[in-house]
Amino acid sequence: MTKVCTLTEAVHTLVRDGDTVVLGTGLEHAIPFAAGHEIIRQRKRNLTLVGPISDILFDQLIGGGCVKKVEAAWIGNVAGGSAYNFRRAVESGAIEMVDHSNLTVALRLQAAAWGVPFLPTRTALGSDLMDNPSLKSMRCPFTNELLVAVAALSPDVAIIHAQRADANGNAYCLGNLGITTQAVGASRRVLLTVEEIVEPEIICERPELVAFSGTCVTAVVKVPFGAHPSPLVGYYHRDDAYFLDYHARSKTPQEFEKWLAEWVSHLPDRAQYLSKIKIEKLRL
Amino acid sequence: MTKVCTLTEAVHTLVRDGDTVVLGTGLEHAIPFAAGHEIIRQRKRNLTLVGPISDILFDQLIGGGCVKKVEAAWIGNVAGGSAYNFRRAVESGAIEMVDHSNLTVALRLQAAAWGVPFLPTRTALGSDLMDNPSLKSMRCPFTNELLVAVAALSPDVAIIHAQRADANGNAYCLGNLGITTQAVGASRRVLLTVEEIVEPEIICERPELVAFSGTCVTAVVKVPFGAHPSPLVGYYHRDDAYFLDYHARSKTPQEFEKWLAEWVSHLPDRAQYLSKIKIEKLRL
Amino acid sequence: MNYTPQELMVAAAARQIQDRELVFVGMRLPMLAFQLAKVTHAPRAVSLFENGLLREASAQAMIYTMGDLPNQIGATWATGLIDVMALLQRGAVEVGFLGGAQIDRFGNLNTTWSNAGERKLRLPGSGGACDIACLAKRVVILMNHEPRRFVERVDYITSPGYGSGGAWRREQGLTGGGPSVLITSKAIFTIDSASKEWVLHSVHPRVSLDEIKQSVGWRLQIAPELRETVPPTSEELSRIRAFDPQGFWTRRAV
Amino acid sequence: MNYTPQELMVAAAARQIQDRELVFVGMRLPMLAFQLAKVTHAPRAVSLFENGLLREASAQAMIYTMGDLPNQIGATWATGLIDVMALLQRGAVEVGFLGGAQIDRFGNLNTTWSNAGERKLRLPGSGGACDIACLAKRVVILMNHEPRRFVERVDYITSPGYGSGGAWRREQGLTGGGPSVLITSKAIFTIDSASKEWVLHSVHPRVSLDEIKQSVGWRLQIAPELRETVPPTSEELSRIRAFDPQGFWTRRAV
Repeated sequence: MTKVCTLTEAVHTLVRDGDTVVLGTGLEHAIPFAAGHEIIRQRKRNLTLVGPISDILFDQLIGGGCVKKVEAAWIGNVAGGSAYNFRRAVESGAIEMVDHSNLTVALRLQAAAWGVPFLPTRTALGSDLMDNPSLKSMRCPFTNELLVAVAALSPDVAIIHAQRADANGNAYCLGNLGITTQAVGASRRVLLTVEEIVEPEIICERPELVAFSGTCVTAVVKVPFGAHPSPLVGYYHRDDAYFLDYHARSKTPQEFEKWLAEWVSHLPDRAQYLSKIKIEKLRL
Repeated sequence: MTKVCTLTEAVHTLVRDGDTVVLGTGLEHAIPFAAGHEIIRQRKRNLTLVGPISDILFDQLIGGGCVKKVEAAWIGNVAGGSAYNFRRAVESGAIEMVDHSNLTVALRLQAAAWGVPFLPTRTALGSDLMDNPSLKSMRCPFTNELLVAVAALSPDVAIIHAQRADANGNAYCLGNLGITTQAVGASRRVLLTVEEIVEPEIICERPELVAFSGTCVTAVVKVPFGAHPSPLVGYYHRDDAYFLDYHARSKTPQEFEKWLAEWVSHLPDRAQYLSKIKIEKLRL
Repeated sequence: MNYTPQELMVAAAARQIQDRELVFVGMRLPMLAFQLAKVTHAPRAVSLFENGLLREASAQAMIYTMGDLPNQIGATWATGLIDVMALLQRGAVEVGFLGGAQIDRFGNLNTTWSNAGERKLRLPGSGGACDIACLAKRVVILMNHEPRRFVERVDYITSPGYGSGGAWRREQGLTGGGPSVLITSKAIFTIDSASKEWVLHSVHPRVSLDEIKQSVGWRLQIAPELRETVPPTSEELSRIRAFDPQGFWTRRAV
Repeated sequence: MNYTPQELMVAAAARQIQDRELVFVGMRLPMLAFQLAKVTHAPRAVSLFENGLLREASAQAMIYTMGDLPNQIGATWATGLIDVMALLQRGAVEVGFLGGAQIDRFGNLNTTWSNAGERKLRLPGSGGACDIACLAKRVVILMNHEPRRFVERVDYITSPGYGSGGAWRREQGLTGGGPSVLITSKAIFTIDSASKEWVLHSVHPRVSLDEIKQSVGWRLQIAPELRETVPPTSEELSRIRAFDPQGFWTRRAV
C-alpha cells in the first residue's frame, strides 16, 4: 500500500467540491501549478482557497470557476500587478474575500498544526483586517497587554510541491518554506507533488532537510517541473516571461478564456504543457 | 569587529552573577559541557538554570555552587537515574525548583522568541505542574475550551553547542534540535560554541541547515569536543562510561568535590580535560 | 524458558503497538518494546522522540538516551521538540509509553516528589511525561511492581491519569485518551470504562493473586475472567536479547 | 546628471538604511535601495524576506520576486515565514519598507480597497505589509506621487500608521515604531513627533512647493527649514543602473 499515484488520481481523490484548500505556501516559490491546473481540468467547484501571497495560481483557479471564497493576504501578479480574475470576482461579489496579513494567515494554520484552537499575536492591531471572524482582540492573561487572537483553521487539503520525497511522503523542501510546514500540519489531507521520488535511505542521509513528517502526507505524485512557472531551488528558474504574458492575457474574461484553453483546459496533462515551453532554458 | 573569542572571554563577558541561563537545549544531545564547566571555574553565582531535560550538566553546576534556582522539566542522569547534587539541593531548600513539562518550558521560550507574552497549550491540564506562576488556566476566546496559558520567558543568556558556524554565528545544527531555536530566539545574549568555524560561503551552500540567524548570536567560540560527554551528530558518540562514572562519584558531596576538582576546578581549560579522555574512541 | 520480569514486560508492551501506529516511545523498556514490535507484528510503526526525532527504521544499536547517535543516524526527520509535541497535541500520536515512581488507583503518575516517612524525596520530574499523559490517544504504563509505588492517591500528579475518576479528564479539558494499560513486573491492569480505575486483567506466571491484592493501596477491581499473562515467546526473547545483549535494561544475568 | 524620479527615490531610501541593521526589504524599489546601501555605506546590513529568507550578501542578479533563485542562492538562512515574522514581532527588525495605493495624513496605508467614484476597486491586499507596519521599529514608505493617493483618511487601513494621530498607536497596543519617512516621486516627508502627521521635509529638484501642497488632501505641515532633496550621486546612479539594467523598476528609458 503506497501513497504514490498519478496527479489525476490524487486530485480526484483528495480534492472534493466545497473543500478548503491551502496552496501556494512557499509564497512566490514552489507554487504547485501542475496540481492547480489539474483541479481546473477536473472542474472542482466551490473551493475555499487559503494562502499567504499566491502569485497567479489563485487567479487562474478563480477564472477557472473553481472558487467560492478566498482567505489570503495578497492576491496578484508580483511582477505585473493586479490579478484580474480575482479583481473581477471580488468586485462583482462572485466570490467572498477574507483579508489577512501574511502573519495572521500563517498563525491560523500554525494553531491547527499545533493542536490549539488559537494563537496570540501583536500584528493587525488597529488595522481594518480586524474585520474578520477569525481575528479577535484579547488581553494577555499575565501582562494584560492588548493582543490579537487568531483562530485555528484546519483545511481539508494542503497541496505542496517539493524537490524530492520518498514514497511515504518524507520530503526535502529546499529554499524558503513560507508557511509550508504549518499548512501540512494543519490539513486533514496532504497532496504532495515532487520533482523526484527517491528511496527512504536517501532521505535519511540528511533528516534535517525533511520539512514535515511523511505520516502527514496522503498522496505523493511525481511531477517534474510541477511548480512551473514559479521557481524551484535546485531545479529551475522562474519563468518571468510567462508571468508577464499571463498578465497581458488575463485583462478581460475573453482573453483569459483563450489563455485557459491554450494552457490548461485543452491540454490533457502536464507533459503536453511542458512540451509548449522552452523548459531547458529555465533548468539549473 | 568579530564575535569570535575564547571560551574564557565569552563566559566572562556574557554570563553574569544572577543571570537566567538556558542550556542543554538539545536534551541529551549537544549539551554545552565545556561552557558549563567554564562557568563553574569562573565561580559564577546565583544563576537561574532553564532547560527541558538536562542530563548531568545542571547537576554539576548545582554542585559547583553556581545555582539559586532551576526551572526545568527533568533533572537526572538519563542512563543512571538520580542527579544527586540536584536532589540534595532541592530537598534541603538550598535551591528553588520550578517544575515544567518539556512542552511548557519550550513554550515559555517560544513565546519570547515570537515576541508574544504568552502561548496557549492543552498540556498540563489537571496536573500539579499548574502550581507554577508561569502557567495559568484560561479559556479560548473562540471555542471557550479550557487551555493553559504559558508566560513568555526571556533568559539573559542561551548557551548552545553546534557543529559549525561562521564568524557571525550562523550555525549548522545537525541532528535533533530540542528547544535550541526557541532558546536562541528568546535570549538577550547567545553564547555559541562550535566544533569548527567556517567561512560564510560554506554556510550559504545549504542555508536550510542553519537553525537560527547569526544576528541573534553574541559570541562564537571554537571548542572541539565541546559537548563531551554528550554526543554530537557527525562528530562523536556519547561517552556512556563517563556518565556512569559520574553517577557513582556524585552520591555524596565529598565524592562529588573530588570529581569536580579532578574534572573541572583543577583543570585550566578544555584541552587539559580532553587529554584525560580516550577521545579517539568516541570520534566518528 | 527462563526470562526476567523485565523481558516479560517488554514483550507485553510490544503487543500494545499496532502496525502503522505513530508511537511516542521514550527510553528503557519501551524502547525495547518498540524495537520488538517492529521486527514482529508492527513493521511500519513509526517512533517519535521528544528531543525532535522521528524514525521509520529501528535503531541499529543499543542506546542509552534518545540523543545517542544510533538513534540519530537513519532517522527520517530531525527537528525540534515543539514539532514533535505538535503531533501529540493535535491528536496524531496513537500511543505513548510512561513509567513512574508512584501510581494511583486512577492512573495518575508521580515522578516529582514522594513522601518517605518524614522525608520528602525529590525525583527527576516530568520531562515529557506530563505531555504524553495529557495528549496521547492511549497511554501504556510500565512499572516495577513494588507495593510502596501503588497508592490510593499519588502525592503529586506529574502526569494525569483519570484524576479522581469518572469524567474528570473531560472536566479538566484533557484531549488525550488517558492510560489504557498498566504493565508491571507482576501483572497487567486495564481501565474500568465507567469508574476509570484499574482492573486487574492478568497475573504473570508464578505470581499469586493475593500477592497482587496486597501490593496495591486500595480495594482492587478484578476482571471476571482473570487470566495468566502470556509469557514471552522464544522468538521474542531472542529478539529482546539481541537488542540488549548485556541485559542493561532487562537486568538479565549473563 | 539625468535621473528618473524612481532613481532618486531609490537613492533616498538607501540613505535610510544604516550599517548592521536588520532590514525587512520587500520587492521593487526597496530591493534596489537595499542593494545600493550594501555597496555604499551599509555593507553589513542584513536583509530579511517574508517568504523565509535572510541574506547577509546581496543578490547577484536582478529579481522579480523574493522567491527567485538569485535571492535564494547565497542566502544565509532559508526558513519559514513565521521565523522571519518572529524577528519582526520581537522587535529585532530596525526598518521595514512599504508602498501603498493610498496613504493619509497620519501615515495609514491602504492596499486593499479603494473608492473610485461609485466603484470600489479591489487591490491585492496586505501581504506582509500590515505586519511590517505594526511591528518594525521604523517604517519607510515609498510611493508614486499622485494626488488621488494622498488623502485625509484612507478608505481602509491595511497597514496602520498613526491612526488618528497622537497616542493612537500606544492605545491600540502596537509595539512597532510606525512610519518615520515617506519618500514620494516629488518630495520627502517626516513625522511630527507630537501630532504624528506628515511634515514636508524636502522637495525634489524641479518640483515646486505649491505642487506638493495642492497634491495632498489635507492642510500640510511644512518644516521650518524646507530643503531641496539631495539628488542621487553619479556613483549611486551607476550602481542602481547596474542592478536594474533594463530600468524595469526604475522606468528609465534606455
